[in-house]
This record gives sequence, C-alpha cells and structure tokens, in this order.
Amino acid sequence: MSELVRRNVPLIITFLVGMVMVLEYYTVSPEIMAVAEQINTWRVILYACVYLGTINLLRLHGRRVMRRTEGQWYFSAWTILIIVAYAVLGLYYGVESTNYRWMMDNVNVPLGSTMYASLAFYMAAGAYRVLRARNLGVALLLASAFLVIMGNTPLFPAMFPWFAAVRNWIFDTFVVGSYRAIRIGVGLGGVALGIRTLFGLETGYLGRRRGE
Amino acid sequence: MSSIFEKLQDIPRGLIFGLVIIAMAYPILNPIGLPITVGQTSKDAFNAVDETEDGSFVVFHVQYGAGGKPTLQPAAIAVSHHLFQKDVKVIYFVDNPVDLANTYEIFDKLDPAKYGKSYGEDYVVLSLTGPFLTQAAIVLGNLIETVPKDSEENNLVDLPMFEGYTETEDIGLVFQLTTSGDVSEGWVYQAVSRYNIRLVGGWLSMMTSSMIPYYQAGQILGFIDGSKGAADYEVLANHPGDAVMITDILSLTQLIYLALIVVGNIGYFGAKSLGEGKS
Amino acid sequence: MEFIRSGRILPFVALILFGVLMWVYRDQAKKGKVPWIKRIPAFNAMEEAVGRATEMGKSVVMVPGRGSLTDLFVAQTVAGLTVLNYVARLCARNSVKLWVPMANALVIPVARENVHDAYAAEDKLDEFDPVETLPFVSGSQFAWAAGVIGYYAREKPAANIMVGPFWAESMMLAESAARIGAVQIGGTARLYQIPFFAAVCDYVIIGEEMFAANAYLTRDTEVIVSLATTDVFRLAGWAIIVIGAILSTVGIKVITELLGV
Amino acid sequence: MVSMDIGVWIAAFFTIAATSYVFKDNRVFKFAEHTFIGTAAGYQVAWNLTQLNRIGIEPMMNKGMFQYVFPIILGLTVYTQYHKDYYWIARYGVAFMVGQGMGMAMRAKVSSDFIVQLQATTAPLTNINGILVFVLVLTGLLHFVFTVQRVDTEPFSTLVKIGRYGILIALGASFGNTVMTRLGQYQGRMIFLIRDWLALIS
Repeated sequence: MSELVRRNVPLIITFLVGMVMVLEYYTVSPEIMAVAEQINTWRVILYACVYLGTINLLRLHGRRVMRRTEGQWYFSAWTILIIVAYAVLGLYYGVESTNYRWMMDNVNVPLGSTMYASLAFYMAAGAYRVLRARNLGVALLLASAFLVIMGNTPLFPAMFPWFAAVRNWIFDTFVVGSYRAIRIGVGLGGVALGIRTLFGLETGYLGRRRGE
Repeated sequence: MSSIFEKLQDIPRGLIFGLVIIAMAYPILNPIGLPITVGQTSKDAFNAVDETEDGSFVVFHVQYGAGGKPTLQPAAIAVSHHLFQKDVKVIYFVDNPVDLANTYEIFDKLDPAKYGKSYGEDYVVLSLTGPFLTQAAIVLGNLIETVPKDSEENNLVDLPMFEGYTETEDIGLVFQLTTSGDVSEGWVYQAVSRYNIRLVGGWLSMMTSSMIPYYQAGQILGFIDGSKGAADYEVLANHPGDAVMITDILSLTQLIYLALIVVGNIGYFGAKSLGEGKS
Repeated sequence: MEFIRSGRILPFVALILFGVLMWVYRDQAKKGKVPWIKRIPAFNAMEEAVGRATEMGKSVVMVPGRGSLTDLFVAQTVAGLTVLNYVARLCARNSVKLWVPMANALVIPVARENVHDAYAAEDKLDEFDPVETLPFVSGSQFAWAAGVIGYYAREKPAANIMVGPFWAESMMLAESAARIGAVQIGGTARLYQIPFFAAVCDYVIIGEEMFAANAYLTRDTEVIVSLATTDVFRLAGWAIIVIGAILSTVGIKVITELLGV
Repeated sequence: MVSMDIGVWIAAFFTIAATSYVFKDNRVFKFAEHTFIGTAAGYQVAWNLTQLNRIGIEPMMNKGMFQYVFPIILGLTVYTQYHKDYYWIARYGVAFMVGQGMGMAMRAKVSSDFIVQLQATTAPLTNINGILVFVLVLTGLLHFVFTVQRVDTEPFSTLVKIGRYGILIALGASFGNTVMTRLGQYQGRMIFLIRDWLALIS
C-alpha cells in the first residue's frame, strides 16, 4: 500500500492533470475545457499558498543571526526585519494602496533597476578586455556584433542610412535562420521532457529519499 | 614599442567607468537631438495596434518589473497614448506590486481624462498571481468566473466595461511588455496558438534574437525592440519622451564601446605581431 | 473530425507520433540497442584545460550553473553536474585542486556526492575535502558572483569550466576569468547568455549540446532516447523544408498548406 | 532646484548604493542587496495572501465555491517535504503543480516551435534573404543532430560547420543587441539622478 500511496498516486495525478491540459488544447470538448478551467483556478489558489522561498530565506538569515556570523549577522537581521515589514505593511495598507506603491517606487524600483543596469559598466569595462578576434569563429561573431552596434547607434544611420539596413539584414537572415534551428531544437526538447514527466519517466521532481 | 600595445590592451577600469558615466551624463545635459530611423518591426507593431477592431478589448500585460522599467516604461506610456486615442477597452494586468506601481505611473503621466477615458468604463487594472501560462489562460479564456475583483476591489461584473463581455471573442489584441523569455514565448503559446488572438510584443533588445523567428513566421505581428523600439514608437505615436532621450545618449555610450573594442584589438594584434617578430 | 480542434490535427498526430517513437526507442534500449551518441568536441578542450592546470600547478574552477533541482532549469543543472563529475575525475586523476562554488542549497548534497564518487573512482578519496572543494558561496546572484570573482583574482586558476543554467552574472565571470588568462569552456542552454560564452570562452557548448554531453557521459537511456527522437523529428523537418521550399518556389504550395491542417 | 521629496532621496541613495558594487564590493552595497532581497520576499507574501483571499477564500465563503478547499489543502501538503516520515505527502501538491505546469508548457510547442517554423521556412526561394534563411535553418538543424552517425561524416559534417558559423554570426548580433540593452538600462537611472533628483534639467 505504501508504495502506491507514496509514489504511484502522485505520478497518476501528474499524468491525469497533464493530460487534461494537453487535451484542452487539442480538442473542442466542453467537458475537458470546464475541468481544465477548474484546474487553472486551483493552480492559482495553490500557488498563493506556497511560501517556501520566503521560509527558506528566513531560516537562512535566522541561522546567521543566531550564530552571530561575523560581518553578516546584522545584514541578516535587517533582511528579516524588511521581509516582515513589507509583508505586514502590505496587508495593513493593502498591496494596491498608494502608500505601498510609494514603497515600491522609491525602494524596489531604484534597487532592482540599478542592480541590473550596473551590468552596463561590466559590459563596457569588462568586455573590452576580452573581445579579441582570436579565431575565425570569434572574428565572425565580433564583426556581426560590431555591425549591429553601429546600426543601433542613431549616429551612424543618421549619417549613412545603410548602417540600419545592414543591421536589419543580419537579423532578417542570420538571426532568423540560426535561431529558428535553435528554437526548433529547444521546442522538441521541451516536448520530450514533457512526455517523460507526464508518463512518470522523469521523477526528479518527486525528490527521491535515500533508502526508499 | 610593444609597451604601447600592452597599454592599449590594459586601459584602467576606472578610466573606462569615468568615460561611460560622462558619455551618459553629457547628452542628458545638452541633447544631441539625432534623428530616429524608425525600424520596420516598430512600424508593424504600431500598425497592428492601430488596426485593432473598434469596440474590442485589448489585454495589456505589464511585466517588466524594476529591472526593465528604464527601458520599457517609456514604451508602455507611448502605446497607452496610442490606445487611449482609439475606441478600445484596455485590461491592464500585473502579478506583483512593482508592476502595479509602474501601471499607475502610466496613468499619472498619461492623464486619461484628457482622452475622455475613465477607470471602469474604458480601462481597468487587474492583480493576479500564479505561473504565467496559467495567468494568461485565465485572462484570455475564463476571466469573469475566476477573477472576481479588480485591483481597486470593485466587482468585475459591476464595471460598465464588462457588460456583455463574452471572454475570448471580444479580445482584439494582446500587447505585452516583458523582460522574461518565458513570458514572451508563453504569449505565443497561449494568445496565438491556443486562443488565436492577435499578439504584439515588447522586450529587452537582448531577447530579440530568440523571439524573431516567431515574428518572421507571422505569429507575432510586430514588436518593440528595447529602448530603440520604444523611441520608434514614441515617434510614431508622436509623444516623444524618455526613450527618445535614451537613444540620444546611446549614440555616445555605444560609440565609446565600439572605440574600446577597436583599441583593444589593435593592442592585441599589435603585441601579437611584435611578439612573433621578436622570437 | 469535430473532436479535434481545427488547425490542430497535424500537431496532434505529430505529438502522438513523438510519444510512440520515444516508446519504441526505450523498448529497443531495454534490449541493449542504444543509439550512437556523438562525442562533443568540448571534452577534448576540458582534458587539455586540466592538463594545463597540472603543468602550471594551478587549480581548476568548475561552475555547474546557478540553477536548482526544482526549477524550470533542472535539466541544465543535471547536465552541469554530469560535466562536474567528468571534470572531477580528470582533476582527481592528475591531483589537481578543484573548486566548485555552490549557489543553491538543494544542489550542494547532490554535487558533493557527485564529486565524492569521482574521487572514489580514481581512488583519491584522501584528497577530497567536500567543504573546501564545494563551498556554499551565496544564494543571491551578485553576492555569489562577487565570491567567484574574488577567487579568480586570488587563486588565478588555470582553467574555468562553466556548464549549466546562467543568468546576467555569466558576463562577469567570463570576463574576470579571461582577465587572469584562464582557459575557458562555457556552456548553457539559456539563450540570452550563450552570446557571452561564445564571445569570451575558448570553447562554447551551445544549447542542446549540453544535453548531448550529459547523454555521452552518463549513457542515461532516458536522455539518449529523447535526443534520438528529437533527431528523427529534426531530420523529418529537414526533409519537409527542402521539399516544401523547392515545390513552393515552382508554385506548388501543397506542403505549406498541409502544414496548416 | 534639488528635489525636496524624501522618496526621491531614498531612491537616489539606493541607486548610488547599487552602482557602488561596480567600483568595489562594499558594505553599503551589501546593505542595498539585502534590502532588495528582503523587500522582494516581503511583498511576495503580502501580494499572494491578498490574491489567495480574493480569488480563493472569498468566493469559497460567499459564493459557495467549496471545491476551492482542495487546492488550499494541496498547497499545504508542500510543507511536509522537510518532515522525516511524512515527506511523501508533499508529492501530492508537487505532482499537481508539475502535471499542470508541464502539460500547459508542452502542449503548444509542437505547433508553435516546430510545425509553424517549418511552414515559414517552406516559403518560395525567390530572394537572397529567403535562400539564406533556408540554408541557415537546414545547416543549423544538422548542427544539433547528435545520435545519427551518418551526419557526422562528409558531406554533412561540412554543412554542420557552416551551421556553426551561421550560429556564431547570429550570436554576435545578439551580443550587439545586449550591449544596447545593458547600456540603455543604466541611462534610465542616469536620467532619474540628473532630472528627478538633482533637477539639472526640466
């Protein structure tokens, strides 16, 4: 019994739910569509019950505070305080309130956008050092990158319009052709992974416990 | 002699950072004002939005968060200007508070009343959560039954714009702005492939390569290619804004970037040829 | 055929065919007939890189990506861990120091077990120190990247092998390792990061080559069966394109229309 | 006149703190990074609880949608994965999520990523661009064939090499566009500092 309940029933759930989603796409049966719509709503409700990411974060930083990890524990204490503050204020003010939007505009947006944007400096300072036409392959890559950057820099198309034309030609031919081949491969690979998962051949997600 | 080539390959980082910062700050203080050559993909995006059926609904997905805001918020504003000039009802939807703040900032900058548009009658904002493909399936196929309220706690069925709303058939266009590849691909699977709805996309320009096969195959009608596409759309919708300013600045920073690559390679090949000469 | 949605007949048939083909390949594999797998040129580059580290008496860094075992990128993380096992065996054999910066708590036990098996296979277990070889650097992107870049600057490793799912930090790592002259092999299936590895690394593993590398090393029938089935569909697509394009050039659109059924 | 809005000053502080990492890893950046991690985790809790109430609990209470109790139970099962004996209960929630997610993700790929792409490439070969796309798709497809020994021999291996060079050129174009992405992103922040914070331009 335990093998059935511990492993096989979950695999059957994955198969059945997966099949409904697939059949809803391929068939016009109203019954399947109604079941699929319920499954989608359930999935959203289930998603809103799972807070493992935040719990792991609280455990990680909580442990550092308990151990007073040198040079780190006060940052961890601050992180825990911020998590609780943003959660409580979000519920108190309401996540769609103007106060909460103010907190987003003046803390999250500057932090999030600047952290990603600062890669611009890495792009400039770092890439310059290593972008060398060491062999034919990299030389082709560099030539293509160079022409695209010139096409993207309004200065050059403003002077010679064919810079924009060359840039667009590279995208309309090399990028469409090569990325379509890559895209087909990634797509078929996704189908293979999907079939393996729905038919219980890919059970990594079940998290096998040793000695089971 | 070889020391010059070595130096060319090893310009100190601080100097490069200084150059980049100056190249970004200078054009803001005194703009160069270069003409924008509008690309075909931006024209296709503009025309596709323009040809959306009157009286139909447009699903506008704001999903660029904080990281994509500097690039894509100007595009969201320009497209909203365009949509608010048309007789369409716009459903904005988000799945986090940062994008909610971005959406309301669009309305602050846009002033819908100027176009005679009001909340609940011509546009609405929905808050959702869950995996993206599931959100898309709900918004496109099963909205009223699943999402009882909008972001301002109004019942959807009480809003005038949803009177006689019959889900999928009423949606004339999906317009999406995202920094996530899974979302931009996901819209092709759901909007185009599953529900057969017209799709126009907008994303960071680093995503264009992996998405352009869908555009060339006609699955995506047109797209906004990062800040360059946003500037194009601002020009097409004749509402020049931050994107036009950014492309102005791009000229200088990318010029420096190109110069650095050339200098680096001159140093590399110079040192290499000397190196061979010596041995 | 009102049951199948219009315009979905061919995809539905193709999907069923795909499943049947996978089943056939699996059945044959059970009977010992496993498809041939191409050896990825990157493995020669890895052997040369570890050889170089041995001569220089320097260490080798192997980064199996920053993914987890429960996210969308599990297949790439597993491929990265397989390459980790291969590199660990090379390092153990040549008694070269290996450093594997960990970014995800779930991956650590699996990665440590993986490297342990490699050292055991080369019976060099005495040289294996899990905490030293596979340290948890950080769970957050930029803090983790800073830790790895710090190692490059301090230790100046001879080789830097990065195979797995990577995000914006790939640029930082590749650039920093190139600056200290390390031989680099980079591979990921995240489309946006491949250009950096291609521009900066000495050898790049592009997209699906990672999964072929995984199949070649582990002989895992599930992965080989999937690759074999996708190859059949790739070559079928190849034929359809050739015939379809030639016919439509002379005005016969039958293939193009058939594909729309 | 420099902005008097406290919010803008906070935003300017975090913009500079987040940029400082580029020059040197420092404690101010560490503070900014931990704030970023904390806020994202915090608002996720508030946002999801709000949606859970709006989409799940209220309809269950007021509109008699009692079946919504099942996804809530499935959601709670996920927390048992750390338990020594009842870890397997978590598999029920995970199995539902993986089944729905994988079924949804996989179903459209056969047509969107395969059949429609083939169809688009059977266009008439009447212009140079069309022929080039045709050749690049074919050589690109061969480049990713790993289990057919015939393709590893002439003349196919030359086609594979052509395919790889085509891919490298395409990767170069993608690299060029990424330069614009990264540089374009920071310029938005620079406009914020100069215009919204220091008000040096209108």
